Amino acid sequence: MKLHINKQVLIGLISVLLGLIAGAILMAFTGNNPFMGFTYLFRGGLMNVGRIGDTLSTATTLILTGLSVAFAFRTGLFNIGASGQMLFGGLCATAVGLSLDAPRAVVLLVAIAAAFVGGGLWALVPGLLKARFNVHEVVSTIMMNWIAYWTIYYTIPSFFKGAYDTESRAISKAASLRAPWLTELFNDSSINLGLFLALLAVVLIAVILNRTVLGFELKAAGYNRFSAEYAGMKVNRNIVLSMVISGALAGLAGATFYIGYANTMKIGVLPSYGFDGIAVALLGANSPYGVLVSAIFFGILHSGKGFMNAMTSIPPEIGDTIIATIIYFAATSVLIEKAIDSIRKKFKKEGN
Amino acid sequence: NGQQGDSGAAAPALKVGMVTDSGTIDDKSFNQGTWEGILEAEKDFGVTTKYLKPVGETEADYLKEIGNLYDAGFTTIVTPGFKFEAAIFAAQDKWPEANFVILDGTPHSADYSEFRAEKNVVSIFFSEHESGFLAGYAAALQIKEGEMGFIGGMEIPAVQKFNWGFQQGVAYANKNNGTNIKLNAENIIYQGTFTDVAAGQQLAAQMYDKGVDAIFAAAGGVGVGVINEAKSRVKTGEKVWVIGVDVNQYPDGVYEGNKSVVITSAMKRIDVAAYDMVKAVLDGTFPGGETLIFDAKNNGVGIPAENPNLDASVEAEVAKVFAKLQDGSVVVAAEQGNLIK
Amino acid sequence: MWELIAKIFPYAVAATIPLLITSLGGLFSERSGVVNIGLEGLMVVGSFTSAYVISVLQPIMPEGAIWLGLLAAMIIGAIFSLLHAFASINLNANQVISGTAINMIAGALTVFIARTITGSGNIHITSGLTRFNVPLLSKIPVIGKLFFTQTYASTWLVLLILLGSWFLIYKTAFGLRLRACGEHPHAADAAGVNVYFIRYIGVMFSGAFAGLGGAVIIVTYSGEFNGSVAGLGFLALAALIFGQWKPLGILGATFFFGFASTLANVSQVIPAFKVIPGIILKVFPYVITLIALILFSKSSQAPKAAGEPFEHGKR
Amino acid sequence: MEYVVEMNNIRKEFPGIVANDDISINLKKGEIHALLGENGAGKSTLMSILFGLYKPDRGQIRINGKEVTINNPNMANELGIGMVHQHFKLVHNFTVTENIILGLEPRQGLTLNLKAASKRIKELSEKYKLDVNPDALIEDVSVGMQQRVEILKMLYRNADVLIFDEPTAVLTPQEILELMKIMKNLTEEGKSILLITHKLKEIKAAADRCTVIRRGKVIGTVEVADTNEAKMAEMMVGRVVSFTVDKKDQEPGELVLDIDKLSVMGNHGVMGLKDFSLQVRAGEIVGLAGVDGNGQTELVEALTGLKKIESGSVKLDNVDITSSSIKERIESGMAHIPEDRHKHGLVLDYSLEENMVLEIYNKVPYSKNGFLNFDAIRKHADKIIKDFDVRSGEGAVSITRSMSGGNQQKAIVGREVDHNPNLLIAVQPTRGLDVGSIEYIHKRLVEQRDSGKAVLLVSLELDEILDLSDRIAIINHGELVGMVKASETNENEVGLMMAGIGKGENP
Ligand SMILES: Nc1ncnc2c1ncn2[C@@H]1O[C@H](COP(=O)(O)OP(=O)(O)OP(=O)(O)O)[C@@H](O)[C@H]1O
Ligand SMILES: Nc1ncnc2c1ncn2[C@@H]1O[C@H](COP(=O)(O)OP(=O)(O)OP(=O)(O)O)[C@@H](O)[C@H]1O
Ligand SMILES: [Mg+2]
Ligand SMILES: [Mg+2]
Repeated sequence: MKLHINKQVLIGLISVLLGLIAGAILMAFTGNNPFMGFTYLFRGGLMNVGRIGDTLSTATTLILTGLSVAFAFRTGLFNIGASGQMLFGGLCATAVGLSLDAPRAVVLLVAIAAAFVGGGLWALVPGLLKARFNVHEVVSTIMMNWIAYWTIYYTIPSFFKGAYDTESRAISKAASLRAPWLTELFNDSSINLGLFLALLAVVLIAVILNRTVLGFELKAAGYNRFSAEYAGMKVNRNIVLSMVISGALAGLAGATFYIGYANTMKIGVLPSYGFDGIAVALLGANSPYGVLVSAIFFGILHSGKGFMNAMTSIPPEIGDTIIATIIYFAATSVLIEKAIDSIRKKFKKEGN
Repeated sequence: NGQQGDSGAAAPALKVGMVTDSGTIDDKSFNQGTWEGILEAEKDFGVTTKYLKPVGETEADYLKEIGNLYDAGFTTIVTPGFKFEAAIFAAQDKWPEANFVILDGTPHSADYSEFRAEKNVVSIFFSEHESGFLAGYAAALQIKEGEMGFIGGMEIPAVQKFNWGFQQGVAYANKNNGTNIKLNAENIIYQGTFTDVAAGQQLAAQMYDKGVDAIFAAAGGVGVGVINEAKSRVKTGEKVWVIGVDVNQYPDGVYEGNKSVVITSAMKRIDVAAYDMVKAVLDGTFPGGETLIFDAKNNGVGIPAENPNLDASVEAEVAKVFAKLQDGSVVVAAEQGNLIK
Repeated sequence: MWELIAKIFPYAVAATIPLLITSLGGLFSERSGVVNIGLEGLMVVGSFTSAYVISVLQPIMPEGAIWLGLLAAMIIGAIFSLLHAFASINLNANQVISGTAINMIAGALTVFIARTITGSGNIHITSGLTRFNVPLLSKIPVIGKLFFTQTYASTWLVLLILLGSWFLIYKTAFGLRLRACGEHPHAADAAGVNVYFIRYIGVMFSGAFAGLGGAVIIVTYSGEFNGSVAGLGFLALAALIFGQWKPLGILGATFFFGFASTLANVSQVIPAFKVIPGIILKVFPYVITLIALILFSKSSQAPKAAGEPFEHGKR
Repeated sequence: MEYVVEMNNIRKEFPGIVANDDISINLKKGEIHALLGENGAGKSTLMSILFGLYKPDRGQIRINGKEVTINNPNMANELGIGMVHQHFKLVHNFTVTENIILGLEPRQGLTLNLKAASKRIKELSEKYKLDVNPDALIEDVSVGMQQRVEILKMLYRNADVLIFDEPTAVLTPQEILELMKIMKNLTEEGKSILLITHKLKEIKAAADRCTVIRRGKVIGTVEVADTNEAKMAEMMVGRVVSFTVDKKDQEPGELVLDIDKLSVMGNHGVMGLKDFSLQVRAGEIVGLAGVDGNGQTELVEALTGLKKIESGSVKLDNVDITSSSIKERIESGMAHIPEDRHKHGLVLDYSLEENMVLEIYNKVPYSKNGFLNFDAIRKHADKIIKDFDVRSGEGAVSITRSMSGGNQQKAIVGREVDHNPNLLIAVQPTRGLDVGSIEYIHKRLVEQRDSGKAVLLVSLELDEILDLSDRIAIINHGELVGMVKASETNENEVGLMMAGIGKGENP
């Protein structure tokens, strides 16, 4: 029998394994039983429907930010600004949710559209700077993150002030992505309609990247802008478009977070989901379906670590350490790749 | 070590959990105070303790950690801060077997359409204005002549009440004790975060440069910057002070030997509140459904018992006024009125 | 106006220094050809190390503790940066991703350790550096008031390092090799320069300096490790580009950030500034950076080979 | 007789290929020894081994009779071996002095002693008549000068054995003559030279002996004086090579490309192309000869739309395309074999089939309603692969990065020719390819011409221009300095014009 596993998948799995081993070492180092630790970590994420629901709702936002980063990656851009785009997208969705008085379906659709557009607009700036002036998007998206942070900081109390200066009014049930039937199905968890939005985005992005003329152009511009230009493609437009789509996905993530997972927008917080999205994308090998799987995995870690912490005396930072280690191993995958190759070779030799 | 709570006691001990607010456990404020109270209870009653830090500040984040505690057998759960109001509102129905204590807040639905505290929830409020009043009064008496400032963190009710009480305390000293302490409107500010240490330092520096002698910092991490700036100045011979908040911040202000820049602190006895509630659960007297007020009357607020930077005479004066607060002959307003900001 | 500037100047300088030294570290790394987006994490490592060392030593040796803390931060920062060096120099990893991993590991690991040691994520030091007026120099009109009053010893240390770095980069054989590795590693390789070695040195400089940057925060204005340096590492990276990869350029760029942020912070207590909406003051440095990047885009002095893996013998 | 360098039984394997297979070669003191071989024969590998860049799997190296192991370029330097690489290894924003001393810096206390270095370089430059300004920035000096800097680098390190890897590929005929003179000077001073080149004429002119390598094996070493170019070529390829391209006489037809007074900005803010006019007719190949960097790139980029035109006009088939987009130009019948196949020609991370539709992916049948049609794309690629004999590991789905340069080039030529363009602009179409591939591509270009299409050939290889073109335009400093009929000129005349010594009228 011949076992044929995609190399990328194998590298991902090995990275995860190494990350978990690093976590185990740290647990043992602090005098805890790693086996118990992991048991509680995974039980915390999956033990019952309520927890599965929470895992999925965390994953929802991660899928979208991961998709945002992965899409940018595939088109040759490094979007480190998903956090800012998510904030601004979330602000747009919240604004709609708080001010539009219309049937639920309309409010939700408009809010989602607003988040999509908002995130896209926020990414438009780095996109234009990159295309027109060759300003590296890593720096410009970092700047845009802080600009978003302060924009939200001053906009919320000025226009959407809730009980306190530090947060917006709460989104009403009608304008929330949470659906009663879904909430009930998952035993009162934070799962929301955003999940379907995220799944839809995964499929759409996969189709765009792999099957369409648009994807062909965007990837070409990303891989080699000079040959794309040579072939008559509008490279600058494509760079801007890639960045905008990436930002729009992060904007959607904002909608799922601020009017789905949460119901108010708090100021003074730069959501970490944007940075986690980098990890998700990387572990998912920048493929939309890979992102889906790795986001769910991260979702489990994120929602399980609290339970682990409650059951044992293992600090929850272990979860972040595991994720960081996984990313480091994924980044240095050459090492793993070499190991795989040499092992495969050995097997081949022995097989013959 | 507070985390190692799982003691192997024979009888299934009460498990007391806490979910922290956005800051860390030793934030010199809410989290630290609450946790100290719980630890005190651990020492005295052998309860099992644990705190969890949520990943974010949303209702869902809080509920998740409360659920984690509950699923791990922690049936008494303390949550510090008004930010938990909506989460506790949901939690009281979701986990009716658990006892919840919310400090500085009262359970209500996210959109404020419904306020309801079930039999398993106790809300505790503090009279921060009284605390601020006492600290302001004490500092004014000690300094006698000069200027003071206030740096708040975010503009939330507890911080505002500290501010208003503080201003009244200073005014009271000026009026009744002949002190001459000025409060300039431009030196009464809310920095806007509880975390920006650098801004705290820089703001304090400006105020001290403008002649402010003492700053009341009710601002978490921003206050850390304020204290740092004061330390820097005192070490070079300047005479400046900080008034601490929430807990006795004297140790934080120590710059040399046991000399501190913290003249006194406007305390609220969060630790006592937490301790009392654990005790009440053990005694079977948990006042579920009630709202408790911790104020001067029940020694729930005040300045520290020992204030090395205050003269004995000053402490005596403060004690007198404290008694007046207790008997109601002096009343501190909890609203802005015509106070600054 | 003058009064105001003179007043906030020392604090603007204090806010500049951690950025400056970190950015300078980034300069060494990028000049050697390795992009280091992990500066933020390295600063966190530095601030953790110094806070821990100082908090342990201060009761025993009140004077020396701070300096040992700074030294320790540099050493541990340099050691930690080896993770990035190994990934990007030996394994040809994507340097941006490796740097991101550094940031994540630093954030999680330091808090993890801090919590294991102290029971909480914070480490507090009793006393930081004392400010002083430089004798004689502080009496010089104008300049004395701006530059020589209320200074920290660490400020002078960092400025000395800046000067030394300038000398090292432009006047010594090492500097020549360093710059060659960032521009055209194969040329350096063919000339017998050990590119891997130089790049390791470059990255370790960035680790040591970013570590020092994090530590300076602790001993000057913060006094407490809390698991984050609030994005200063990223800002240092921006300053590096804004300053066009030149020591004096980044001095200017970081001072701009330091001054702008201080101004924004203290504007609350300065009546003259109350008329300007807070949001404008807050986003000012970031917007200016974007504009500066546009202006510099035509004449970018970026090291040509920065970010590109080098393989011996390959072209 | 004692040899300065002896390499005995050298073997070097790369994954999947034996680059050097039991090669032995030796170098006498004071001689110029040429290495000749097809692309990939293993010449550079052998020299890289001598220079310490690669470790041989087997074999022995002796320097002045003593067996040595050379682990890195530093050791090679210490043994007196220096190397000039084909792609210069110079840091563009360093001065000449800085580049030369890099790795071997003279110091004065802690600091670099640039003054002493600069003085020494000046002396060396004068001694060997290299005429180099030690304080100039590399980015400001000509290619020929850069090469002399490379030579100085070796001399500065007291190298006695100098390796030149294809030194003439980037030089004008006159610069080549200069170089030959310099090499002779060097040997007279007692230096020994190993010279890699594809150009038989140069070997004939300069070398004392020549070793021919084929597929990693030595075929033989000959005294150059006792042989001729045809014999050496035969040794190299293993069969008789025809040096001429078969080309029927043919009258050019309609005017296809009409360039009128074109001016284009160069990279350094000065005009790279000035008032340039040129016509290309159907059924003819016009060759553009010139030294690298004299405006060819600007011309091609302006014609193809990659660069903005400052003034003047371009007409294709009588339609003004001066301000048309790249796409419009492609659609109106222009095809372009780019100079740099990696930068412009291919998306290296795309598969071969994707690259074959790079310009037509949005046309039916390759896509419909925005969705790609993979079947049609596959069919298209398979046809080009078959027609142009493109070889790759996995056929149409091979990632182009994994393909050899020759096959990458054939694929590009196939793609462009397949568009059936009225005008084909071929820039350096055979750069770095071996004789076999060159022959093939030349044949296809001539086929285009024979079928009545216009071809503009831009090349730095004078031989290629002379062989293929009907007419030759010579460009210097962005200006047209001459236009000659290929049948009525010779290398010398064109070479002189390339150096800027013009020849009056435009025929
Ligand atoms: N670093 C390397 N790794 C793998 N294969 C290599 C490497 N360098 C060279 N090769 C292969 O070894 C063979 C010999 O290459 P080499 O560069 O020595 O040829 P050459 O004679 O110099 O060719 P050219 O005329 O193109 O310069 C070629 O097939 C080449 O693809
Ligand atoms: N590591 C490698 N793996 C695979 N092929 C390689 C590798 N290095 C070089 N090659 C290929 O080997 C061929 C010759 O390589 P080489 O590096 O010797 O170039 P070259 O043309 O001889 O240049 P130069 O004359 O400057 O040495 C090229 O086609 C190149 O793409
Ligand atoms: Mg070669
Ligand atoms: Mg070659």
